[in-house]
Formats: sequence, C-alpha cells, structure tokens
Amino acid sequence: MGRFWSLLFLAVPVLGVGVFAAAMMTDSWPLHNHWLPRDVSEKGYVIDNLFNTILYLTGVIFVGTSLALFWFLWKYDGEKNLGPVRFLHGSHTLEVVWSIIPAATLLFIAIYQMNAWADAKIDRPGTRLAGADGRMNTEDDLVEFQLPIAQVTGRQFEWRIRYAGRDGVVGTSDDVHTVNDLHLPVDEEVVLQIKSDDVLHSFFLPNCRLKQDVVPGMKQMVWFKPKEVGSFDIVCAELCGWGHYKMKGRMTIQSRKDFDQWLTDQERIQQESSFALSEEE
Amino acid sequence: MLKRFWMICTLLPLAFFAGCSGSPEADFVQVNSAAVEELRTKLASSGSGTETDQQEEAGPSGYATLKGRFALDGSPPPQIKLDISKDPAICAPGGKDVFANDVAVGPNGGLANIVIFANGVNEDWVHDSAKPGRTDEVIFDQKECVFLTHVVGIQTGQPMTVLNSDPVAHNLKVSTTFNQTIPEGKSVPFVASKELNSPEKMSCSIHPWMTAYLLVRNDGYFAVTAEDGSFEIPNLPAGVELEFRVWHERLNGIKGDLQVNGSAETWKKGRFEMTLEPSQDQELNVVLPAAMFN
Amino acid sequence: MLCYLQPCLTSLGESNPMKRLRIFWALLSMPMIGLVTGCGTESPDFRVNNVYMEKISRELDVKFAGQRQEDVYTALTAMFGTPDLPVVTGGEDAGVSDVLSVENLHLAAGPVIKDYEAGKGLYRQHCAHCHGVTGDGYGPTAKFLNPYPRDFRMGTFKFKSTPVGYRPTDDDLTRIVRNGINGTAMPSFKEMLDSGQIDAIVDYVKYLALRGQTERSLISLSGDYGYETPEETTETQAELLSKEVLVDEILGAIVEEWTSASETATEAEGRDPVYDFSSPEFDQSELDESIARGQQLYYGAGACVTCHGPTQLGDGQTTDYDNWTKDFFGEAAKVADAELLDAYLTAGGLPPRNIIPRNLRQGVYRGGRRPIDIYWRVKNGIDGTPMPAASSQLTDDDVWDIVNFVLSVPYQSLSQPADMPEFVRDRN
Amino acid sequence: MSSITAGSHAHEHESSATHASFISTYVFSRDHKIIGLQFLFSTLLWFFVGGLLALGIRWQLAYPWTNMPIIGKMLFPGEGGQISPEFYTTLFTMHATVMIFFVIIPILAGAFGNYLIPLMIGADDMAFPTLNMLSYWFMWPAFFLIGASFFTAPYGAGGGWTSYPPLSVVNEAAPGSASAQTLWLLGITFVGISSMMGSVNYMTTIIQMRAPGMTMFRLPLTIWGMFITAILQAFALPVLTAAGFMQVMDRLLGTGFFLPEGLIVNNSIPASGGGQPLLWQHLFWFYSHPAVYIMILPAMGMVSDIISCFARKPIFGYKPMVYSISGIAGLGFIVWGHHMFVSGMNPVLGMTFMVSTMMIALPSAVKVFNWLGTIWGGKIEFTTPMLFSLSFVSMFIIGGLSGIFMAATPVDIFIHDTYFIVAHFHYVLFGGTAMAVFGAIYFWYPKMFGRMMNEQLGKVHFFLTFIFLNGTFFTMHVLGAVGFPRRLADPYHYDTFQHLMPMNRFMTWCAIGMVATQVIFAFNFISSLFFGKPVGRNPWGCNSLEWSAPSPPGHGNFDFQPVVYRGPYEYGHPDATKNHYPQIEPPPENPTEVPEH
Repeated sequence: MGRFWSLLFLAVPVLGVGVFAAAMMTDSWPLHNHWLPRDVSEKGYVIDNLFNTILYLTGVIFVGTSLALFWFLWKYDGEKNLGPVRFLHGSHTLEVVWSIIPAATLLFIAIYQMNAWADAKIDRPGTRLAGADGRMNTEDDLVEFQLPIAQVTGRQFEWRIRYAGRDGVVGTSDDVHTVNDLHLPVDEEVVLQIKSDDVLHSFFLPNCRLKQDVVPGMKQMVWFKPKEVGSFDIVCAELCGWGHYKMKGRMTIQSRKDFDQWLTDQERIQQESSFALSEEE
Repeated sequence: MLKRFWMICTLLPLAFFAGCSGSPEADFVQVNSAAVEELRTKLASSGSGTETDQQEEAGPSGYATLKGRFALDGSPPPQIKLDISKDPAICAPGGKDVFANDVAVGPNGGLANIVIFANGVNEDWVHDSAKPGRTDEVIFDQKECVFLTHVVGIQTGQPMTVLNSDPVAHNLKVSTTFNQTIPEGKSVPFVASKELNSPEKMSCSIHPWMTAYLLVRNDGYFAVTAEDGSFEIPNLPAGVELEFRVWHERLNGIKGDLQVNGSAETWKKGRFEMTLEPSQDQELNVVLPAAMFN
Repeated sequence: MLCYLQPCLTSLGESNPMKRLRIFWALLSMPMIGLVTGCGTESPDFRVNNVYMEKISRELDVKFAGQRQEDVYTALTAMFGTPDLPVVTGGEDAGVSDVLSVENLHLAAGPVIKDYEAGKGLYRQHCAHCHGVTGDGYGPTAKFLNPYPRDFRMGTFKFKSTPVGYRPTDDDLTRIVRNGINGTAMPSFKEMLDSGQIDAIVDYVKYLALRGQTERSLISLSGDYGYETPEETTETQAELLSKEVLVDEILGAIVEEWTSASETATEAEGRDPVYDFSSPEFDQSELDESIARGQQLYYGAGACVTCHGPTQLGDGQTTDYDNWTKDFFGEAAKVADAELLDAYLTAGGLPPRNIIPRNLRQGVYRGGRRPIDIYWRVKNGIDGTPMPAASSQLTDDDVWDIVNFVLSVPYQSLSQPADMPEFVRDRN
Repeated sequence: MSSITAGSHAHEHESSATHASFISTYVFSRDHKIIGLQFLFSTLLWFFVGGLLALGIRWQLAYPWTNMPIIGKMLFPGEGGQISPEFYTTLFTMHATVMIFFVIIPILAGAFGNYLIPLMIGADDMAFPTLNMLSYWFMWPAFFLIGASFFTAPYGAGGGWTSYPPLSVVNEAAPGSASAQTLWLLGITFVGISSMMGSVNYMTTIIQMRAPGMTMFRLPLTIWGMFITAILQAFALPVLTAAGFMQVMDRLLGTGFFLPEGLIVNNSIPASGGGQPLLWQHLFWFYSHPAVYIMILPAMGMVSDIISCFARKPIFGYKPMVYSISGIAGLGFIVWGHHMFVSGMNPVLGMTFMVSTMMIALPSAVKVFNWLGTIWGGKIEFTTPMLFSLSFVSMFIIGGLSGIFMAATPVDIFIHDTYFIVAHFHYVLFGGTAMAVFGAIYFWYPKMFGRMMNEQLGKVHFFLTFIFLNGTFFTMHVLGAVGFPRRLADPYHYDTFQHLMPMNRFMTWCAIGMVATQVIFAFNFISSLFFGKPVGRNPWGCNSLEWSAPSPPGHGNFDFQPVVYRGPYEYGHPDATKNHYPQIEPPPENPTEVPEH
C-alpha cells in the first residue's frame, strides 16, 4: 500500500501544477478565462508580474518539496526499506542553510515590492512645484495634487458617483450624478475620491488591479491610468451587509472625446425638464 | 435519565437540520384544483353566460319620498378631545379644547351626520331629478382647522369647491384618490369621478386631527342627516325593493337592535330593504340606543 | 456525550454483546431518522392578503374562513394562476393585452433556472427577497428595510408622472427599475438586466398589481355575500364566481385603470429659466430670482414648510403614516390602538412606521433628481403619502420656482458651511 | 475504571468512585481526561454543524437562488425554499464562528491539550483541576449564545466572523442581526474566558508538573506546541475580550469607539460618533492573527509526534523545531497589519508589516524541511494517523506558500478578500489543522478508549477526504486569481465572474462529498467504541509517556511514578532492544540514574 499512498502524494504537485498551467493558458478547456482578468491599467502589469514572480518562486518550492515528500515516501516505505533507519537527530548545517536561503528570498521579494506598493498607494499623482527655497527638486518641494475627476460614494447597496462638473470641484451644484455608472477617459491619469456613507465597503476594480476599502469617516484617493477602451465591473470586496453581492457598478473607459460627450449628455439628462424627452437614456 | 438529557442537548442542532417544521398554514389557502380548472374554463369561454339568464325585472310603479329622522335614545357618549399639535394659535384660539364631534347630538336627541343612501338602484329607474350631471356647486370650507361640513355627499361630476378660510395652509386628502394643498384663504376645485359604496375619509396631512367624510354617488338617492337628525330623499323609485345603507362615522354601517317607526328591528351590516308606495311619503324614524356608541 | 457511555459499556461487560449492539444501533439510528424525515422543497405559493381580510371582516362583520375564503382564492387562482405559472384568464375580454404581455410574464416568473444564463425566473432572482413572491412587500428581507419594500397589491406607486389616484405609466416603472430609488434599498438594475428583461420585470410587477387589486376587490365583494346556509352558498357561488363579476366587473375595471394610465401623465413645459449651464442663454441672476420666488412659495402658498420644516430638514410633520398603513388603520392611522395593532400584526402586517418628509438638504431625491422629476413630485404630490399636490392656484411657473429652490437647497451655506472644518480625515 | 488493576493510588480511587455520583464523575468532572473527551465530543458535533453550514454556502454559490434541498422549505416557506441574502451572510458568519471558536481552537487546546498534557509530561492531572472543569463549562454559555444568535429571529449575526464595525455595531446596518450580534459578541467573550482559563492551566502544568527527568527539551513537540499556544492565548486574548466589550458597549450604551461622525445607515443616523472603524480592525487582528497560530501550532506538534513515530526515526532537528514554534509565536504578534493592507490603514505601515509577514514564512519553512528530514531514511508505516499527518505536511506546503502572495502588499491589493485567501486559510485550517486532528484522533483513540479504530475504514476516510479536500479548495486559488470575491451571495451577475459557475458547481459537489465522507468517520468512531479491537498500553510502539499508562488511563493516569530518561523521539536507537525506546525505560548500563540533559 505504501506505493499507492506515495503516488497519491505525487498527484498533489502533478495535478496542482496542471491546474495552474491550464488556468494560465487562458483559453483552455475547462478553465477558460480562469486566470487574472484582462488588465486595462497602465501599471497593472506590475502587480501581474509580481504575482507571477511569486507564483514561479513558490511553484518551484512547492514542486520541490512535494516531490521530495513523494520520493521519501516511495523510497523509505517500511514494507520495502528493510535496512535500519538512519538514526540521526538533525544537522546544524542543513538547518542554517535552509533558514538563510528562504530568508534571503523572502527579503528579496519584500524589498522588490516596495516600489510597486508606493506607486499604487502612496505617491498620489500631482505636479511638483518649487519649494520654500524657490528651487525645484529639493526635499521641500510642494506637490500640487491632481484633483479627483469624480467622487465615488459607497452606500448600502450601490455606488453613487458624482462628477466634478464644469468647475472641476466635487461638491458644487453643477456636479453630475450617476449611480453605479463610472465613465473614465482612456490614457489619462485618473484620480477618484472614495468615501462611504454608512459601513465599510471596498472599491475593487479587478481589471485595474485596484482595491481600496472605503472607510466611513475617511476620504481616500485612488488613482490609475486606464489604457484600454471597454466596459468593466466595479465590485464591492468588503462585507457591507445582506446586499453586499449586489453592489455592482460598471466602469466604462472611453476616449476623451466620447467621455466629454457622455458627460455633457449626462448633464443634459440631469437637467431634463420637459416630459417629452423623459424616455431618454 | 441524564444520559438522555445530554443526548437531546447534542442532537438538537442535528434535529434542526434534518427535521422539518410546519409551515404557517394561515398564510396560504389550499384550493381545489378541479374547481380552479372548471372556473378557468368558464372564464376563458367567450361571451358572458350569465347575461342571457338574467330576467328582466319589473320597473318602478312610480316615485316616492323617504323622509325621517335619526335620534339617540339615552345620554350622548363622551366627546373625544383632539390633540392640537400644530398651529395652536389658529386651530385652538385661546387654548380652547377642540372635540372630535363625531357623534353630533342635536335637539331632541337628533343625530347629525348620518348617511343614508339607496344602493344599486337600476340606472333606468332613476328619476330625472336624481340623474347624474348635477352642476350646482358644493362649498366645502374649513375654519379653525375644522371642516365645516363634517359629512359631505356629492354626485359624480358635481363640482365641489374646497375653501380654506384659515390663515394657514391646509391640504385635502381624500383617501387614495386626491391630495392637494390649499393655500391660506384660497380655494381649489374638486370633482369626484368614482362612485363610493361607503363614505371615504377626508383629512389634512398638515393637521392630522382634521377629519371629514365624503360620499360620492352616481344617482342623487342619498342624504346626510341635519343637525336635528332629519333627512329627506325625494323621488325614489316606488314599487320595487330598494336596498338602503346607513352609515355613521363611529359605527361604520349601523347595525344591531334599534327602533324603526316605533317597532324594534335588527339591522345587519348597516343595511335594510324597503319597498316604497308610489306617490306617498314614507316615514322612517329611527331611534338608536346610546349603548351602540360605546 | 459518548464519553459517558464508555463506563456504561464497561459495566455492561464484554459478556453482553447483544446489549451493546442495541445501544449502538440506537445511537446510529437517531441521525438517520432525522435525515429520512427531512423534507424536500416545494414550489412557492402566493400569500393570502390576511391584513385586508381582517380589515373587511371588521368592517362588514364577516368571517373570512372556510368556503368564503376558498371561493375568493379559487377565483383568484383561476384568474391569475400560480407563481410558477402565471396566467390572466379572461384577459382578452378585459383587454389585458394592452397592459402586459403574457410572454413577458413567463420570462419573469417561475423558479430561478439553474442555468444562470437562461435568464428565467428574473423576479424571484432579483425582486422576491424584498418584495415577496406575492408582490406584497413582505419578502424575507422586507421587515428590516427602511422604508419597507413596496407592496404592489394596492396598485399604488409613489414615483410616477401621473396624478394621485392614477396608475403609473410603463415609463415610470421602467425608470424606477433602471435607476433604483436613491436613499432606499431599491437598487438600480441598469447594469444587471437588459431592456428586454426590465420590460419583463415591469410587466410582472403589473401582473402582481392586477392580481393584488383583484384580490382586494374580490375580498371586499365577497364580504357582501352570505354563506350561512347551503342554499345561500350555492347562490353566492353562482353569482360571485361568474364571468360577469370576475372578468367584466372586477378585472375589467382594474385593467381600465392601467390602460388609461399613459394618457393621464402630467405634461410639463420646459422650465424657465432653463437651468442649463452650457446654454448661452443661461442667466445666473434669473435663476437666483426664481430660487428666491421658490423660497417665498416654500414658506407661503406652497405650504411646503408645514411638513418639510422651516430649515428644509424634513422635520415638520413627522407623525403621519403612508397609505399602505392607513389602508388598515384608517386615515387617522389609529396605530396607537393596541387591539387594532395587535390584529394587524397577527394578520402579518409589517410594524407601522411613520412616514418622514424628505430632508431636502441631503440632496437625495428618491424619485429622481431631474427637474422634471421634482416637478412631478411638487405638481402631482406623491401617491400613497401625505405629500399633497401643489394647489391648483399655483401656476406652472410657480411650481418651477419651487423646483429650482428645492434643487438649490443642498448647496446653500446652511447645508455646506464653508468655514467649518470637515469631520472626515483626508488621506493625502 | 475496571482496567486499573495495579497500585495503591488506583485502589484509593476505586473506593472513592463507588461513592462519587455519576454527575461529579462524568459531568462536572475535574479529571483532565474526562474534560478532554467532553471537549472532543462537543467540538466534533460542532464540526458537523459547521460543515453543514458550509454546504449551505456552497449550495448558494453553485445554484444561486434555487430552492435549497432539505432545509430550504422550513427556513423560507413562502419563498419556496429559496435562500435569502441575509441568511447567506448568517451562514458564512456562523460557519466561520463555529469552525474557529467551537472546533479548531477548542479541539486543539481543549480536547487534545487537556487529554495529552498531563499524560505526556507524566503528571497525574492538571495543576488546577477545578479551573480546568470550568474552562469546559464556560464553553456552554458560548454554545447557547452563539446558537441563540443563529436562531434569533429573523436572522442571526451577519457581520462576518471578523465583525467589522460599523456593520456590526449599527443595528440598522444589518438590521436582521440586531440582538443576534450582541449575543454573538457575548458568546465569543465566553469562548475567550474559557480559553484563558485553559491557557493559565496549561502553562502552569507544563512548567510545574513535569515528571522527574522530564526537562523542557525532553518534552514532546505536541507539548511545546500547546505550551507556546497557551502563552499566545494568555497575551492576545485580553485584547480581543477588551475589544469585544468595547463593541458590546458601542452597541448597547452608544459609546461610539468604532463609529465615525456623520453616518446615515438605512435612513437613520446613529447617535454616537467620534470613533474610528479601523481601531476595531487593529484590536481584532492583534488577537486574531496570533489566533491563527493558536489554530496551527498544536497541530504541528501532534503531527511531528505522529510522523516521527511512524517513520520509526527521531524527529529531524528537535531544537530548531522548538525554536521555530517560538519564532512563529513571537513574530505572530507583529504581523497583524497584513490583514489590513487595503483597509485604509496608512499605506506606509503596509511596508513594515510586509517585511515582518514575509519573515514568518521562515520558521514555517524550517518546520516543513524538518518533517521531510524526519521521513528521510525512515521505515515508514502507512497507518491512518500517518497518512493524515503526511497530508498535513503536503497541504501545509500549499497553504504556507499561498500565504506569501498575501504577504506581498501589491499582490494583496488584487487578491485581498478574494477566493485566493479563502483557499489559503482552508488549506491551513482544513488541509492542515483538521487533517492533523483526524490523524490525532486515530492516533490517540486507543489511548482514550482502549480500542482501535478500524484501519480500513480509516484509510477510506482519508483517501476520500484528501481527494475532496483538494477538489474543493485547490480550485479556489484559480477563482481567486480571477478576483472572485468572498462573501458574495450571487457573484455571477458580474460579467467578470459569470463564467466561473461550472467551477463552483464542481467545488460544491466536492464539498458535499467531503461532508458525506465524514459519515464514514462518524461510523468508524462510534462503532469502534463498541466493537473496536481492544488494545494494550502501547499499540503503535511509541516512546512518549502517555503510552506507558493504561488504556484508557484511570484517575491519576499512571499506575506507577514515571521517571524520564531521554527525549521522546528515540526510535531506532542503536542501544534499544526494540525499534522504539520509551522515555521511561532506563538505559541498560545504568538503570537507576536519572540523566540530566
């Protein structure tokens, strides 16, 4: 039976790698499109690459250790291995080796990620202005942050979106309001202000590799640069109550021209004041 | 014994998942599917089967007037004091108490604001004077946050002007069909289009204690008792059986034991049947026991 | 638990295997019995309108039980079918095809098909857990939503283009399904359903409203009939369960209300001044004047202040109830009457809640934020609520002034104080 | 009882047992073994309940909004047995609560900790028997409170097991679970009190009551796991208890620790404000991250013992194993922030927590390598406990490695709150801990009841569980890579996830198979109580002290005074006459000396 059980444990890396490989070939049956969704953000590839880097690294370790496990089970099956056991309590050298190698790898992974993290969450887009001493590119440069194009407010259970309108400032009477319908211009750095009216939500754009919990009492900024035209999902990724599942929004990325047209249309619809046109989109 | 106790304790969650609790039967009615099928076939068939069966009823042999009086026997029930929660300066000037006045007892125990009407009178039998299409205007006024007419009866299509003689705005809400603001000192027109089988409540959302009732009828065979309890319905078709309905605000349909023209009678569901003699006034004097209002 | 058996077993000794076997089977059979007696599922049924029956039985002093109740629901089932198989029997005669399409009903009704893509059972997938399978606003989620989900059975809808007392148009219902209702739990289905599916849902909602209205008519009509003796019962059944009464009288009248809905929609002329920032004619001073006039009307002839409060916070008249509550409790809403309330709750009504006038400073407009939406709210009032229509003394221009004022309130300095520090923490 | 035959100690007991009532002996018993078994049976029953809850979740994910078999009709009669979204949130909240607080934590510390600690260190009972008894009976209020929370009309607690405010604090936010949430919090507090009592007891017992010659470095790794766990609990639990009370106060007294100003929830405005939702997350994870290790360290210890025993070979690197357990525990206190990378916490902190989190993978790696080192060159006996332990190693590799994805902050942006993390913690908790617990039950069953469990059935149970476990959870990684979020009652109305339904159906059927397989285990467990092969003291040929006691051990455990001469893993020792070398067996050359280590 020892042989059988060893093969069962061999099946783990074989099938595991198989499943991942099949999933990564995005058009293979039955795992069609069971992999990272289409990336439409300019910096999305960074996260994808990191994901893949870690996947390959851990994949090697996974396959290595699993194969070792299989091989030891196969070889040292009590029914077959008739010699005496190797009576030993460990090896100091080995312990040191297999402590230092993973430690170094892990530290490398950690430090390797720092920039990507900073780009995604810390360095908000803006223009650098001369600092107090009047010179550019010094420590005390002032940054004029890019204003958000829209404010996205999570509430139970919808995303209320509010475009800055003509004056470029969110919160004035010329704002354009939509529900669950976020349109953005392509190839431009987009900054969104996100906030919550009631409980925690999470603003998740799978196709932009962007996720940020929306915390009541906080206004946060998220930013990315869409690079493809199309229509994509906005998902809520933090439990926000019974209707959590239905917080579906739609993000439409379009050319600047289309976007402006859309925004003007929205503004016009919002000003609708005669009955004849009420059947409009 | 103890063993069983622990068994029960630990098996309870299991029983929950495996067992089955009865569904609340009251929310659902089991219907006989054969009866449903039969009825469905009947409804789906073209033409109306019942129409041909109907026999032509004999028409009225003339017209008569029903008149009489509603009175209370005993001491009137205590009045309900209203809670004047808004605009007290206008609605209760001087801080006076305002009463609901839903049981208005006049001289000699006369009961006001009782509605009596003939129900389901064949359209062909209606006397010309009672036909729909009355154009004389009814004025419905309100002052000091009280509807001056407590029960108003109109015919469909008959114009009613809702006046507001108060220095505050009111709105008139007629059940589910009408709801409009009446600015201070202004008036709005109201026309009812749908016949009602019992008076509907009218109210003001701004001053929620204000109530009045509206009866809308196609024909003119209705009356609201005056302060002394008297009423008169002229030109009723005689010689045919008519169903009358009697309504009072606190009682809804007037039902129970009472005295009609001196003899004891029992009304059910606020209605009674009567056949009038042609060209002859019919007296209807009703005495309601005070106990009815408690 | 079993550990207590261990010593018992030991005390039984090895010599008594039969006894041990018996205990073992007893233990094993217990969960098995539980599993076997567990029951399967069955398809849902329409819920009975107990609240309305309670109301009518109080008014007419009759009991809704036995044959009377069964006849009502036999008629109703014959006319409208079941949640899995909706029909409108006799619909052709009543002209129901002008109101809804039966094919659409089959798309929206029934159980959720396991193949998700098939897109059947739309109502039960998207609507039923709030509005209930019956459309009675009593789905499993209903009781803790504020406001409660709409009960379609009265045929009354709040946000529509028609005046109080009239049915909504198709466009009104479609708009609500598409855009949702801001400030409530009603979500927007614009992104979830295509227009054909939304049409199907709208038709199904109308079907449920027709059914609910018919149910109410049947209940109140059957209250007039006698069921005391067998002869009376036969007579009643012949009369009540006839095509003339069911189709011509009841259904016909209800269908007529719906077919005429689109003609009753309130038309509105374009607003003056046009509140369009992009337009070259746009004149801020004109708008400001209009807002000022609207403010006058708010406090004066419009009488808005009485409910929405002197500061537009919606704190004027907060003790009233909506029509769905008043339907049972009457216009004065005697909710405080403990006996009445008890009967209402026992019959399955949702605990009554006060209806609160809108806080205009939040900028949350349930029926839509377009000026035309606000216009309809002001001009027509809101059906089912205490919100009255503007007095017919006010001109259309007056109404537009009020609309302009209402739209400007959230941006007044009282709503958005400029010099007050924001309470929120701004990251970056 | 009757199996105790030798020693005056046992005789004393017998005479007293005739007077002791059934209640004091078997219900409010202060004997650590009875308490351990009480924990074991309670947790196994809850394990079954938790599994059924999971099936409810899986059913909705495979066949959303269709009629739910068996229980659907009684829950939602009017809706034709269609699951409602509130019930779905209650289901996953309760699944996690039951599994974590009623199964994993108490079965490790409560059941095995209680049963094994005195036996393995050679003590006759715990240091504080009454406290020990109370630690079990304080679970019952928790059982009732959580049960009540589940059955509270109309819906049970629905804030997720993490109970994040404001959702869990503002009644209007999850209105179905108004009082249920308070009951839930109180229930968790009772679990905390119970664990606290246990942990104080375990620490004292392990430090004070070891048999002569049982030095700290001769303790079996199971005991090390329990010891470190007890320390973790003692330090982390007060934080959760305090935070729980803060939330209860927020709910009942309106203190507003966790509520910011200006919320409008379900059209009502909470009275309090001025708090911060993130505070709860910090406090909660300050406990719950160490709790993750509370849920795995004892399992690691037990697995080490079982592997060494059935590889017939000493554990590879005993001391590194001990240091790595301690290392995991120490680092466990400074990594809680990795649950909060996208929570709105200052992103700069994310970098710090990323480094510390990465570092925690290191001791875990050391442990895996040591287990591999242990089986290398052994003579492996493929018994059921061994198979379960090997699967622990195999599954822990997957669970551990997938953790690195989450630790990497930029990658976590994408996979946070997706099925990737669901896969990760199910690999650790089910593939890891639960499999280890199965192994431990098969392993110590003969000690507990004096009978063997059926090996053939055990192997069938293992095989099917292993297949279905991987079928259910491995595919979750792939779903996570698509971004498939957790806790969604109906994810398929998103275009991105719509095509994932067949995969979910596959997983659901695997999950149903997995739960069904446990019937084999239950049958085996119960029938072996009656018909299992009776065994002697040491059926597996193991070294540690508990195998020297009678099976089952009587009150007072040992019928002799154990004296320890060596570590617990001296299998295949060249000096020994057999292939194992029990800790109590004196060395042949100098039988009386107690050697110092």
